Amino acid sequence: MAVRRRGGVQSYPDVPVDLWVTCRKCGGMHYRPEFEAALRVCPSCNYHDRLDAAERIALLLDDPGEFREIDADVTAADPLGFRRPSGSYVDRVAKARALTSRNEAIVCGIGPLHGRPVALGVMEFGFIAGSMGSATGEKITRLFEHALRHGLPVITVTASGGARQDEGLFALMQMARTTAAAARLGEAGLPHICVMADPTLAGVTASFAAVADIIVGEPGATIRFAGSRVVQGTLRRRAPVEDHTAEWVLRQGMLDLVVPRRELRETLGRVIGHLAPAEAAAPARVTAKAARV
Amino acid sequence: MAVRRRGGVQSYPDVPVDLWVTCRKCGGMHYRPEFEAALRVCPSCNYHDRLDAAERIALLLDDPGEFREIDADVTAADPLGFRRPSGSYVDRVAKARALTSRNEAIVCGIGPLHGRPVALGVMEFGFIAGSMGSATGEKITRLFEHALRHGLPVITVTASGGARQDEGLFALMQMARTTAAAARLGEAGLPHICVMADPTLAGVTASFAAVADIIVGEPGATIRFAGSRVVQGTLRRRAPVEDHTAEWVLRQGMLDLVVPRRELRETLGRVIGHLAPAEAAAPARVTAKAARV
Amino acid sequence: MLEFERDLDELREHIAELERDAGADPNSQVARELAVLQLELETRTADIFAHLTPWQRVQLARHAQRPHTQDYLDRLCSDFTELHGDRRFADDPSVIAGLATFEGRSVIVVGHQKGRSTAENVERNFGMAHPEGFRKALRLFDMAERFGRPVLTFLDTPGASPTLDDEKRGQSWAIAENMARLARLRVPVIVTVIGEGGSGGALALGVGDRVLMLEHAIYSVASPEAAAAIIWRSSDHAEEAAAALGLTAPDLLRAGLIDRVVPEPEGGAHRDFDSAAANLRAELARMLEELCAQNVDDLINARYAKFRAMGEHQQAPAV
Amino acid sequence: MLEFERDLDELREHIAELERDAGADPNSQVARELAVLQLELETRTADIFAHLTPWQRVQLARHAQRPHTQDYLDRLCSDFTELHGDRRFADDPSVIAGLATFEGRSVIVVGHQKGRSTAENVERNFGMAHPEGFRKALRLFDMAERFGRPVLTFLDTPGASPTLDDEKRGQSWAIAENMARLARLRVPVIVTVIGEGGSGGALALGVGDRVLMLEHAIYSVASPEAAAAIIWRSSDHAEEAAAALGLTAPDLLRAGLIDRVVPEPEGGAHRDFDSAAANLRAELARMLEELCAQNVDDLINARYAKFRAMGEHQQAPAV
Ligand SMILES: [Zn+2]
Ligand SMILES: [Zn+2]
Repeated sequence: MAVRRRGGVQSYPDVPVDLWVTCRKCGGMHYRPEFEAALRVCPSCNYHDRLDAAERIALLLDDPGEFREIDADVTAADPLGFRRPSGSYVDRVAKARALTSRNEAIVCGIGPLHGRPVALGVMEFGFIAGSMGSATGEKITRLFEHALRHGLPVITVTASGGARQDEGLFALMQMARTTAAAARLGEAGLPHICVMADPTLAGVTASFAAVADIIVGEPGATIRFAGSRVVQGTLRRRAPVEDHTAEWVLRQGMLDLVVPRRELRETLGRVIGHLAPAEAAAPARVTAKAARV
Repeated sequence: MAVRRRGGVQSYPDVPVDLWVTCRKCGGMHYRPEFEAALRVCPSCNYHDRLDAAERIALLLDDPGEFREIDADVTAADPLGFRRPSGSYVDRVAKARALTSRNEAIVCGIGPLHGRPVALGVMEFGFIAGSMGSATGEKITRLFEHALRHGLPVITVTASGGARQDEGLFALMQMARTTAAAARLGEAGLPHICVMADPTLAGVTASFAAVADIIVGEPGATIRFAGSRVVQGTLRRRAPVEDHTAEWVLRQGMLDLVVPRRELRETLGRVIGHLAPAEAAAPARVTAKAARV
Repeated sequence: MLEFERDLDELREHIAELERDAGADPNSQVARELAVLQLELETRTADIFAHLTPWQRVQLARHAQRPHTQDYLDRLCSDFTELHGDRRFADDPSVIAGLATFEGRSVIVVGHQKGRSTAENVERNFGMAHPEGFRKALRLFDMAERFGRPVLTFLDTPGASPTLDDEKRGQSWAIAENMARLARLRVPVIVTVIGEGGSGGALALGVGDRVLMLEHAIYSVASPEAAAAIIWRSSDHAEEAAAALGLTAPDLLRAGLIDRVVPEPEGGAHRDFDSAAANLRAELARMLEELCAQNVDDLINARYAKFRAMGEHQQAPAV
Repeated sequence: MLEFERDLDELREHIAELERDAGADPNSQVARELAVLQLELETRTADIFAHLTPWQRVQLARHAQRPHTQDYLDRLCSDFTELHGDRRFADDPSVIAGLATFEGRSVIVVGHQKGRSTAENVERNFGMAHPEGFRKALRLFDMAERFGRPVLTFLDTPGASPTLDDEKRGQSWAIAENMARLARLRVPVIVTVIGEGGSGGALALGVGDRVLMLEHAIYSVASPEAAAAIIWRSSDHAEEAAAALGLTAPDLLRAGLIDRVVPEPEGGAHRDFDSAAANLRAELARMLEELCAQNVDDLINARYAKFRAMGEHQQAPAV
C-alpha cells in the first residue's frame, strides 16, 4: 500500500473525495475545502470532527516533520484465537492495518511542542474503533516508560471505543497496565496531559486517560464510561444528546478544560510549560512565546 | 467548690436531683436510676444523651483511676476584651469554670484502653457550649503533640457548638492550628479516632474532628457544619429532624461507624489495635482480647 | 438451582429419603441401595464438574447461594469492623470495607458485596459499585498505606454501575484512580476473584501482588451478555460469548493472567461455604506471609512488572 | 455606592463639571476654584479613610465594585489558565483555580470568586464555595506539590455555602481536609485576604506561610450578621458585632494573626484596580522570592510554628 511519508508521520494516499461533508453530530452539509480549512470543526454546531493520527500530530506539534515515531512495529497478536460471526480477529486486524496504514490503534513518538520535546501518543480511531488490545497497551506503556527514562512530559490523545473484546481479559488488563505506567510517571513529577477527543469511552476513559494531571476535552466529544448499548439494556432509557459531551462532563467536574481545536497546541504548550521540570526543555529551541511561560 | 477527685477525673458534687429525666430528643420521661444505668441512652428513641467529661472518661478507659490529666491549668485569656450584652467574656469563663470545675472546654490526658496507653481529649459541653477558643485549641494541639512525642494513638470526643465567637479570629485560627497538629500526627503513622457526640458543630466538625482516620458517631448526635440559625437565615426552611443526626451523616458517607455507647470502648480498643504501631502497646498490660486483635 | 445441578439434587433428595428409612442395619437392602446411590452421586458430580462448560461456570459464579464477600470475611477473619463512607458523597453498600484480623495480622479488607434476597440486592445494587463505593475503597487503601497494613480484596460484581448518575459522579475517574493507587500502594495487596469478576468494576479492586480465583469464578473484559451484544449484536449469544472470552479460572491461569486457582468443594462453593473459605485461607495465609517478608520497593516493582507483562503482541514491519 | 462615599462622590462630580468648563487658563476663577475643591476632596477622603469604622470597612470589603480574584489575576499574572472540576462531583464556579505565571515563575493560583452582576453572583453563589469548590482547590494543591509550584490563594467569601446539600456532601470535611493539606504542603503558600475573609469558608484556602490582607479587607470568625445573631440574638446588631470582633486588617496585624497589610489606593481598591494590584504584586513578589529560597522542611516547620502560635491563653490553678 503506497503511503506518503513525512518524518514518520503517515497520511492516507490521495483518493477522490466528495466535495461535501455531512456533520456527524448535527447533519449539516459543509463544503469540504472550507471544512478542512476550519480544522474539521462544524461551523453550525461546533462539533470537532474526528482526525486521524497524522492529522492530529500535524495539529499538535511545532513541526510534524520532526516527529520521530517509536514502536511502529508493534501489532496485535491473537491470544484467544477469537472469531466473530463476521470473521476472525486476525482478519479484523489485517483489515485495520490496510485501512489505516498503522499496525495498531495508537501512534506514539517524540516531537517538539513549544520547542520542548514531548512524548506523544495519539489514538487512531480508524483502527478497530481505537479499541485497546494488548499491543495498544504495550505501546502506551512503552510511551510512558520512554518519557520516564528521558524526563519528558506526556501528551495522549484518546479516541476509542474502549477495551478490545476480541482479546478477552488480556484487553481488560491493559487498563491496569497503562494506568500503572501513568502512575509511575506521576511519581517522578512528570506531567501527563490527556486530550479526550471524540469518542472516548469505557476502558480508555477509565484508565490512563482519567488519571492524567490535566484533562482537556474537545468540543462536542462524547466522553463516557458505559457504552449506550450497555446502558439502554440496563436502564431502558436514552440519554439526552447533551449528556456525555465534553461540555457536560466539564460541568460534572471531570475535565480541566474544553479547548477549541484552533487553540489546542497553544494551550498544551502553555500548560506543559507550567508543569514540566525546567531542565526538560531544550533551551536552544525554546520559542519567544514558550520562554515567557 | 468541693469536688470529688479520682486520679485526675473530676465529678460534680452530689446535689439533689429529680428522680425523672426528660429525653432531650423525644421528650420521653425516664426513671433516672434506670436511665443512668443505661448509660444515659434513651430507651424510647435511642438518643445518646450528653455526658460530661468525667463520665465520658469513665466510659472509655479500662480504669478511669489511671487517667493522668495534662494541661489542666490552661484556661482562656480575653484577647479582644469582649463583652456581650449579657456580660463580659471574662465573666462567662469564670461562670463556666465554676459550673464545670474545669478550666477549659476540653479535658486532656493519658489513660489505658485495652491495656494500651492512649492520648484522650474529651470536650466538656458544659463549658461555654464546648466552644473552641485559644486555650481549647492550645490543649488540643498539645494533646496531639504529646501523642506524637510518645508514639501514642489519639482519641478525641467532640461535643461543641463550634468556634468561640468571643475570641474573634483567634477562635477561627484554632481550626487551622488543631488541624495542622492532627495532620502532623497522621504523617507519623499514628492513628487519630474521633467520636462525634451530641452536638458536634461548625468549627469543631470542620477541623481536627473531620480529618480523623476513623470517625465514630454517637447514635442520635447532631453533626453539622452550619448552625440552624445561620441556615434558617439563609434558606428560610427548617431541616427535617432526621437530617444531621449521626445516622444520616453516616449515610452521606462522612462517618465510619455509628456505635452504641455500650460498645464504644470495645470498638475503639479494637480499631486502635488494628491501626496503632505494635510497639506502642505496653505488652505487660495487654488483655487477652486486645492481644488477639 | 442451576439446570445442570437439578438431577444431582434429585439424586441427593432420594438419598436423604432412603437415609431416613434405612435404620441402623448396615446390611439391609436399603443400606446397600444407599451406598450405590451415593457412589453414583459422587461419580456424576465429579463428571459434571470435570466437564463444566464456560457458560456453566458463569452460572455457578453467579449462583444466588454462592458465598459473597461477607461470607468469606465471617470465616476468614476473627473480627471484622466495617468502615463506611467515602467522606465525599455517600456510603455505598455495594462495596464493603474495613479492618480485620487475618491469621493474627491486622489487614484492610475491601470487596464487592452482592445481596442474597431481592431487597438486599436492590440495597446493594446487585454488587455494582457506584463511584462512591470505589472511593470508599480508595480511602481504605490510603489508610492501609498510612498504617502499613496489607490489603485483601474480594471481587464479585457484574460490573460497575453504569447509570447516568454514575457517569455524573465520574465512574471512569473513580475506577482509574483506584487502579493507579493500587498499582503504587506501598503495602502487600492480594486480590481474590470469588464470583463474578466483571470488567472495569472488578479491576478497580483488582490490581495487586497476587491474583487468585476461586475454581468456578469468572473474570471477563465484559459480561458475556454485554460482549454478545457488542459482538453478535444480541445478548442471546451470551453462551457463545462466554466460551469465546476465555473467562474461566483454568483458562486465565493458562493465560498467565492470574496466579492461582483455589479449589472449591465438590459441587461448588455454595454447597459448603466453610471448606471454600478454608481452601482460600490456606492460599491467602501462605501468600501474605511471603509478601509481608518483602522489601516494599521490591514489592511494588514486582507488582509493576507483573501487570507490565500482561498482554500478547507481535512485531510487524511498519505498514 | 456606600453612604460615606456619597458626599465624596458628589464633590468628585462637581469637580468634573468644573473641569469641563475650566478651559486652558490656569489663572481663571474656575481654575482657582477647582484647585480648592481638589484639595478639599483629598483632605476629606484622607480624613474619612483615616477614621474608618470597622463597619465601614465591612462595607468596603463587600463593595460591589471591589476587585475580585479574577481582577487581580488579570493584573498579577501574565497568563492564567483556569482549570476546572474536583473530578468527583462538579465544577464549582465560586472557586477559580489554575496555572499562571507570576513574576516569571509558574504558580498555582486558587481563590474565591464573587460575581459582579446578579446573574453572575447567582452562578458563583455569591462567592460561597460548595464542598466541590474546596475539593477543586485541594486537587490543585496536590498538583502544586507534585510539580513543585508555589501556591497563591485569594480569600473573598462571606463564608462556605451552608445549605442542606452542602452538608450532604460534607462541607465540614472539605474545609478540614484543605486546612490539613495546606498545613503540610511541601511548597510555599501565600494567602491574601482581598475582600471578605468569612469564617471556615475563608480558612479552607487560608493556611499558608504568609497571610496578607488588603487594607480594607476583613477577616472574621463569623460574618458580623451571623455573630450578631449568635451574640445579640439579632443580625440588626451587625455593626456592633463588627466593632467587637476585631476583624479589620490593622486589628489583625496588631493581634499577630496576619503578616502584612497591603495598602489600597486612596478611596479603596475599587477606585483603582491597577494600583491595588500593583501594591499587592510588590508584596507577593518579595515574599515569594524569600519563601522559594527556603528548604522545604524548614518551610513547613515554620508554617506549623506560625499557626501553632496563634492564640492567647493563660495559666490557672486546676479548679
Ligand atoms: Zn455540526
Ligand atoms: Zn428519647
